[in-house]
Amino acid sequence: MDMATRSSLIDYAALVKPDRVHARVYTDPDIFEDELERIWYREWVFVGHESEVPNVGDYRTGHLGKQPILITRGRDMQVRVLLNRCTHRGNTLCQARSGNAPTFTCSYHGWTYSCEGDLQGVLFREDFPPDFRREDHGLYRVPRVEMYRGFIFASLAKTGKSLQEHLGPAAANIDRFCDLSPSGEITMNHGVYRMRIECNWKMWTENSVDSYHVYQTHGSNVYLANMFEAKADKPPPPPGKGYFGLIHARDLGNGHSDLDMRPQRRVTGMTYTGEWSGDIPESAQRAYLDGLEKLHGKAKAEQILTEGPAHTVIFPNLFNMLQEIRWCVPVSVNETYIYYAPCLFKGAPDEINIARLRRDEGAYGPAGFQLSDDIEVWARNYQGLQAREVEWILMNRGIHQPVGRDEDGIPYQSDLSELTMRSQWRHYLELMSSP
Amino acid sequence: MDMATRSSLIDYAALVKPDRVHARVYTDPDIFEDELERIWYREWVFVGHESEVPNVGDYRTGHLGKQPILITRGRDMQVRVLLNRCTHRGNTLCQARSGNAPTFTCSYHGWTYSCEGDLQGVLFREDFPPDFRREDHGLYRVPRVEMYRGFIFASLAKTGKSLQEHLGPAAANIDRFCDLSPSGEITMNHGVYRMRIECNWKMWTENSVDSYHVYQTHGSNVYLANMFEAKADKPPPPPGKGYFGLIHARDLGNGHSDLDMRPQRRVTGMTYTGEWSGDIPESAQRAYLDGLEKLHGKAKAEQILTEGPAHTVIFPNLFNMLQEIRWCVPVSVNETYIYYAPCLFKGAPDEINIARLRRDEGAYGPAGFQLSDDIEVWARNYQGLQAREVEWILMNRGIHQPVGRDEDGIPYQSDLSELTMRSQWRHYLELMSSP
Amino acid sequence: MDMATRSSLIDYAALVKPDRVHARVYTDPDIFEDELERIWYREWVFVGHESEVPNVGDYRTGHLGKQPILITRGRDMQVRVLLNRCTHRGNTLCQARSGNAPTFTCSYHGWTYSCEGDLQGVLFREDFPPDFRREDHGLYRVPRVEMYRGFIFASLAKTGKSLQEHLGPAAANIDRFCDLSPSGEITMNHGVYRMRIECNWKMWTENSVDSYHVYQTHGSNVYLANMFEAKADKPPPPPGKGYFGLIHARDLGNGHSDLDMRPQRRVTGMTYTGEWSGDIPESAQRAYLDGLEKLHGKAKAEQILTEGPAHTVIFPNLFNMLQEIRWCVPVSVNETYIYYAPCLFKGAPDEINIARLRRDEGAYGPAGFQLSDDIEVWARNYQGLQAREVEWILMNRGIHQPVGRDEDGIPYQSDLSELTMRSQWRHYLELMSSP
Amino acid sequence: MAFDRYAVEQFLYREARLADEQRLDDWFALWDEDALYWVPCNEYDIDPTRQLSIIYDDHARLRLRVARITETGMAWTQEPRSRLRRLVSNIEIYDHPDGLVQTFSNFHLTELRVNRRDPVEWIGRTEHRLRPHGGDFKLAYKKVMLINNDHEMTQLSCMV
Amino acid sequence: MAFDRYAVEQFLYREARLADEQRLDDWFALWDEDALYWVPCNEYDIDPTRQLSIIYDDHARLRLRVARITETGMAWTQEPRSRLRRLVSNIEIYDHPDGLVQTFSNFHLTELRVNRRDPVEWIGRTEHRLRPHGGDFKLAYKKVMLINNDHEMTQLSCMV
Amino acid sequence: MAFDRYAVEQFLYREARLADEQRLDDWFALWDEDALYWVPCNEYDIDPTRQLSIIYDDHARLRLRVARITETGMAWTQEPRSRLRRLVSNIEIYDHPDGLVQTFSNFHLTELRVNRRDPVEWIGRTEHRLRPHGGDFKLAYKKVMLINNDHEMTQLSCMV
Ligand code: FES
Ligand code: FES
Ligand code: FES
Ligand SMILES: [Fe+3]
Ligand SMILES: [Fe+3]
Ligand SMILES: [Fe+3]
Repeated sequence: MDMATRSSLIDYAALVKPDRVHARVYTDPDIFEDELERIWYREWVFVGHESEVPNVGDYRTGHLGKQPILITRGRDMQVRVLLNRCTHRGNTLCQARSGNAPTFTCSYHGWTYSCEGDLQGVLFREDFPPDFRREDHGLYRVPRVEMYRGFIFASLAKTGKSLQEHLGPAAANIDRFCDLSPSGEITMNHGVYRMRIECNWKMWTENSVDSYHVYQTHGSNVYLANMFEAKADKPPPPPGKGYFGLIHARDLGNGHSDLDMRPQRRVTGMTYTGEWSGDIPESAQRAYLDGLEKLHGKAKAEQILTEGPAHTVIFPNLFNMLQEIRWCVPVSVNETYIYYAPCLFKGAPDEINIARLRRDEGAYGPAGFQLSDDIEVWARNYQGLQAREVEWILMNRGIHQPVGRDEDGIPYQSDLSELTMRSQWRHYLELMSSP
Repeated sequence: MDMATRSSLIDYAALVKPDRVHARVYTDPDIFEDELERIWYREWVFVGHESEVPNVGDYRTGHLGKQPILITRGRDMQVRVLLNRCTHRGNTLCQARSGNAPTFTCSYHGWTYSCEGDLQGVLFREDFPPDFRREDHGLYRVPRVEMYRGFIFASLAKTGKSLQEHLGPAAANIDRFCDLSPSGEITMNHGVYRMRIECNWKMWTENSVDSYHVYQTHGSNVYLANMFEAKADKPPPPPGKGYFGLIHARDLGNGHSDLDMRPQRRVTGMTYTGEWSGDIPESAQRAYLDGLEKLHGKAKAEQILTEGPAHTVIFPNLFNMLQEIRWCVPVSVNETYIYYAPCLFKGAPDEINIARLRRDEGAYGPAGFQLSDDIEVWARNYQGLQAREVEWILMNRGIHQPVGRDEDGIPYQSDLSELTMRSQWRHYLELMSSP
Repeated sequence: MDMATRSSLIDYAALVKPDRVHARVYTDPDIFEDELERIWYREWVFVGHESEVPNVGDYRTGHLGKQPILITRGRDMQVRVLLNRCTHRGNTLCQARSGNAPTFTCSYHGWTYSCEGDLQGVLFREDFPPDFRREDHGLYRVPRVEMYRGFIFASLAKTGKSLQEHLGPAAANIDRFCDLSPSGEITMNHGVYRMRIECNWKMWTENSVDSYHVYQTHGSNVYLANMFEAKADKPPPPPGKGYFGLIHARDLGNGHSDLDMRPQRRVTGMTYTGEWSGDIPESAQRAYLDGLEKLHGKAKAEQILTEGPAHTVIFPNLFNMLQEIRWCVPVSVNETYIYYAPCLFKGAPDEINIARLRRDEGAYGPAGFQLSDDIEVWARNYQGLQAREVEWILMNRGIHQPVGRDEDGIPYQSDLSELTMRSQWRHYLELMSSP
Repeated sequence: MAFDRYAVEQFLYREARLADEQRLDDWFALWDEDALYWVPCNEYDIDPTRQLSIIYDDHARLRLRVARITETGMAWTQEPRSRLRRLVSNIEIYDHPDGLVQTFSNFHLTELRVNRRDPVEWIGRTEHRLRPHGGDFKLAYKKVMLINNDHEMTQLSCMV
Repeated sequence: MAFDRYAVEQFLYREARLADEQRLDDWFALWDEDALYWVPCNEYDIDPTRQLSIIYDDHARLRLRVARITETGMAWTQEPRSRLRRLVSNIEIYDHPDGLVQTFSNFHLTELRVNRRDPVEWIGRTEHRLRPHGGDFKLAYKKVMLINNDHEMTQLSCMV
Repeated sequence: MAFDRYAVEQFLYREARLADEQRLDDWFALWDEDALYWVPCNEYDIDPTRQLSIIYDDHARLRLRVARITETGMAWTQEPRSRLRRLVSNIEIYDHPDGLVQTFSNFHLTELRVNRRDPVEWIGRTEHRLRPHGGDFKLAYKKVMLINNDHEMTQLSCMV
């Protein structure tokens, strides 16, 4: 049965309701195939950061949906996303995770491509028909590739919304992440956590803006923190949600959303430097602040520090928060690869960048005090859906509450509403139901 | 394609004939799915024994078909079968095999349920819509749960035959198993063999009442036994089937059947105590018999001992024999989990219960002298069906012979007829063909 | 959905074009199922060599497509191919790879079959209906089994072309392989490489007559050879293809093809003895040549030596070259088992046969200097097809060049044309499109 | 310490080798008359008078276990025999009452069957108790704590 | 050589056993105050000031790692605890500056979770640095080079 | 016994390490001129003049095997190189004629490829024959009995 037929059999509106979704959207292999077609092989998808390929000939392999790709930096300094598939008989061209290579030679029959994807060498070219033109057999270039502050997005659709249109107000969240660097630039080439999680990819996307899970999934951290605060005779946070209640859950459109912590930070007076000040020598802090002020001016620098980095999901697969860029790759209906990469500040003192690494290791990655439990909880999320007698997954927290508009005109509810996930599902339904 | 459509495409009557079945009923994944719907998620299925959850708050996890369940003992002492799936976003609630817990808290967002399945605690309840009622979001209770002498059966169908109707004359077989205990009660909380077998679940169900396989599959035991009897100068059993020929293969209705060894035992004079008398001190034997006579009276006690335990399959997944309760859980079309648990006599002398354990270990379990070979033979049974040029599996032994009625009015043939399996398939065809 | 329906949905002509094939023919599980039906369970398939079962009662197990088979030598010295499946309830009968057994007894209920496949013993035969005839329940005999010079072919179709018709001119290639033996006979019972490759079976079949891949896939060997020749001050071969350009790629009909090296050998003066002369003592060479001349006469012997063994694929699964018989068994759409067996010359001096073994080990097998890289390249071939945005696999080398007829009237192009693969695909399309 | 570490290790390796190579009569000859070969079920430490074991063989039953394979030709799980190979490591040795030597070690046993695509892996910790015997040892007690003794497993017909 | 080979081996086995049996407080007590417990990410040898590690624990963070499991009851990855068993082998021992003993060894650790069908295998090479301490050792440094540190992996919540 | 047990073990560990870390030139240097590196096919014990081996390398062919990987850059099975780690255990040592030391040991080698999701495991038993050589040893003979040498296997391009 071909894709069109298969897809037309699924009534997505019956599965995705405003306040709940049907378990089948996470577990049905036909829906997974349909998503590849309608989301992963059509929409803007995050694939990497340009700091991974800083120099001519640098490359990094990966996947766009399930298709193997090659991200390269050409001699024209342009970043391209190519399919990692020889156009002769289909072999993957490049096996390494990353490297530098002026050309790629296929191990089957030796066809050679430039790092721009042009077919350069065909062994015994003379044996091919005269109308065989090398120009027709370059590596498949993903037709649309755009960058925003080094974040590389790719779309397999030949036409469509520009990246800027697609990102909309979410672009500002990327700004907040990068603006914290004294050079305005971050680098994402300091290692990456590669992880496999035993659940559908949408469980990852949802969870990434689910503040409700922090109390329980990450209860061990809360417990340890309280233990230490108790010992330190610090005043405990307000009861209940603590300061979390001040956070805004925002709908940024196109399936994007964030947990906007700025209202909380304004109240608690937390600033970005304050978050690590204990560990960093005075001089490094000073150098960092100087850099920031030089770049942005004093007022703007202070705003940046107060606001801190965003915590935002850009649909379908980018999650940017604290010091990390995170993205997911769908493997099958019940498995997802996730990649979490710490970013360092170009031009910042080493001590600050080291602190970013150490913080990353503490919480995230396969052995992190937070992410390890997320990984387990995702698996339980998928396992539970085998209990198919119960059909629905609830997504109704805060649905009865009014949706406000913040100072940027963005719809929000107070944190701990499931508005963020609902905004993902609304967009999902649109994409999956479009003709 | 939904279940109804898929199922309506399968003509079961063309696959299940009176004297043979088509290999496809064991190997077709669509049929497996259909069986989940029509058998496992509708009929009475054995899930456990109440001695596994003797006290308030005791629980045991497991599966009903492929759905994760939680068997609990509530504060009202009632045994419930709940789906092990949080009603919020679907996570499995409880991970351990068994334990005692007054409440279950979901590791994702912390919803808490009582051991009766009621939703007790919702973190930040105030964020949910006012019409959100905890009463609507308790754990899914399997609608029908009934026990017979502690054997717990569950049915996901809201209405249907009572358990008593379902069991019919098979209930008497359970009686025979329990009546051998001097307290009339057995306990199934002394460990369990958990095994995975590489075949379709129906191959297990068939084999469990297939006396024909004993000679060859368990030939090593026959060989060793003969070897010892030869050394001991014991008279060998009658040639051919030995005493096996006296056994009755009975059709108990609703897919249930047994191998009724009472006719054989009456002839050989074997009694239950005789089976282990060598190992047990006189005093323990005496204490056991006293208990039995006290409970049942002398005549009934003697009858119980002479008749011994039944060897019976209660469709689709319970097999009760000697000292064991056994059951299966379907995993996929070519894999089945089986659980074999020895039961001890509540109130019997330790020596007798120890002998039950030691006997169990000798024959059953993954390293048992009998079951290990069954496990291998099951795998060969499934492997052979790849030879699809041969389409049929024979089930015609004794089909030409008259079917008698025994003193209880139950249809039977002499042992070594495949009547037992034919009765399973007749019932199967009914269930799978019903609208 | 049954096979007929499924198959009628696939328009093979749209997938297999004269100059290219669609990636789907390698990756679609439905097509794989269809191929089992239309090729593997209908056409002539290579299953073994009679030297594997030289004596009465010898057997060897294997697979015909996915169906388990038993190749036996009966008391009438006839070689049979039987399904390795008990006709009672379907168990595989024989587990060992090979052996000698006058009878086979099923481990489930003890039915016993002769090595000709006749049902000899049924335990408690008297329990079966009177119209049960042992003659009706012998092992399923693959209806058509024919041998050519000891090569055993089997077809599950009851009628069809004879093996001789099927082989056509490819038979002469088998002759060339066997005629090199001084007795005219080869033996294939000296061990076998069993390997699993991570690709569709057709990628193996194609590759086997793909001379284009030698330069790159086996570049390490070329490199080492050149290195040694450079050190030995030998003149390098002509630039470009070297002597390869002289080879003929021939279309032998019915999907068979070869790389005919005779034109090349005539030019280079290479002869079969020359290929190993360094390693073999003079006396053994002499004895070998004497034997050959005695059998064939001097002129014919010289011709045989000059022409050497063929390098030929007999569709769908036999590949005969140098000292090896190779065949494949399809496991699933993305996995194939391949078997490479060195053949020795019956009646040749030990030194020559040892040299054949040592040469085999150097190049082929899991650790061979050539095959190990093929195994890797096959996996890359399959992996690359995940890049489904590019739909076609090219098969157009030399398609524009005229097709000649050689002295045997066989269509050919100069080597390094993909004529060989195109002839496979043309035949494939015929088989898959036939009603 | 009262034991010769090298001799103890070599005994454990020999026991492993005999079991791996299915020289079961030789393997059985290592055992003393008061043998207990114990593989607990579900947990590592159980009361075998109230809880089920996977194997709880005295010398007589162990003899049967071996004879079933070596003599009957009908122990289908071992027809044809599995190929076996185990690593024994992390050997810790202690003096034990009555002159016995007690060892703990970890093992990783791979079992490959001719009619199975993939091997089965048996992993766990073993307690051995050895009785010095004419310059060598006799095996008095072996308790095998399988890591998966509470998981759904396949049949266990090799000597673990 | 300045070290007692047997004592070193037994220390490594003891460390393995305490980790396997989830006696985490005892395991933590093996460590010295200047502890570095390091599991590099992506490659075996990286500069931890510029590259990410999977674990880069000093004594304080290691204490938290242990306490999270032993004290909070909310480290879901270890609720219920994994069953663990590891083989430590190929032990090579060297003298190290400052009186430390340096060892390299290979390990194969099997982790089995109650709610998972199949085990996870952790395989790699370990560098230990031991500080002689009152007839025994303290663990000053442990670097674990996981073979799959650049592959997509599941969570790592046991002490590897 | 005429051998130094510790030295023999360390040699085996060193050989394992050089192979694991793909230091193939160093690994090759361990071999003596009369080398035989033998991996039988189908069975553990075969007559190599009548039966096929997986590897049957003399010193010259072994040099080629190594050079193919280290010098050509076109041994695709090792481009990029596999990550390897093996456990060598159950070492039994014997005197052998002509002053050689014969050892038997079991191994478990894990191979991880960058372009494969799952590792491959090579498991078996090895016979080494070592020739004492200036305080160290030379490797004269290595026979590797793979447990799966009669099973459908993938390519074997690492030094097993
Ligand atoms: S497949 Fe790449 S060159 Fe042929
Ligand atoms: S899924 Fe259980 S509380 Fe949210
Ligand atoms: S299945 Fe073979 S005898 Fe019954
Ligand atoms: Fe989280
Ligand atoms: Fe049985
Ligand atoms: Fe090749």
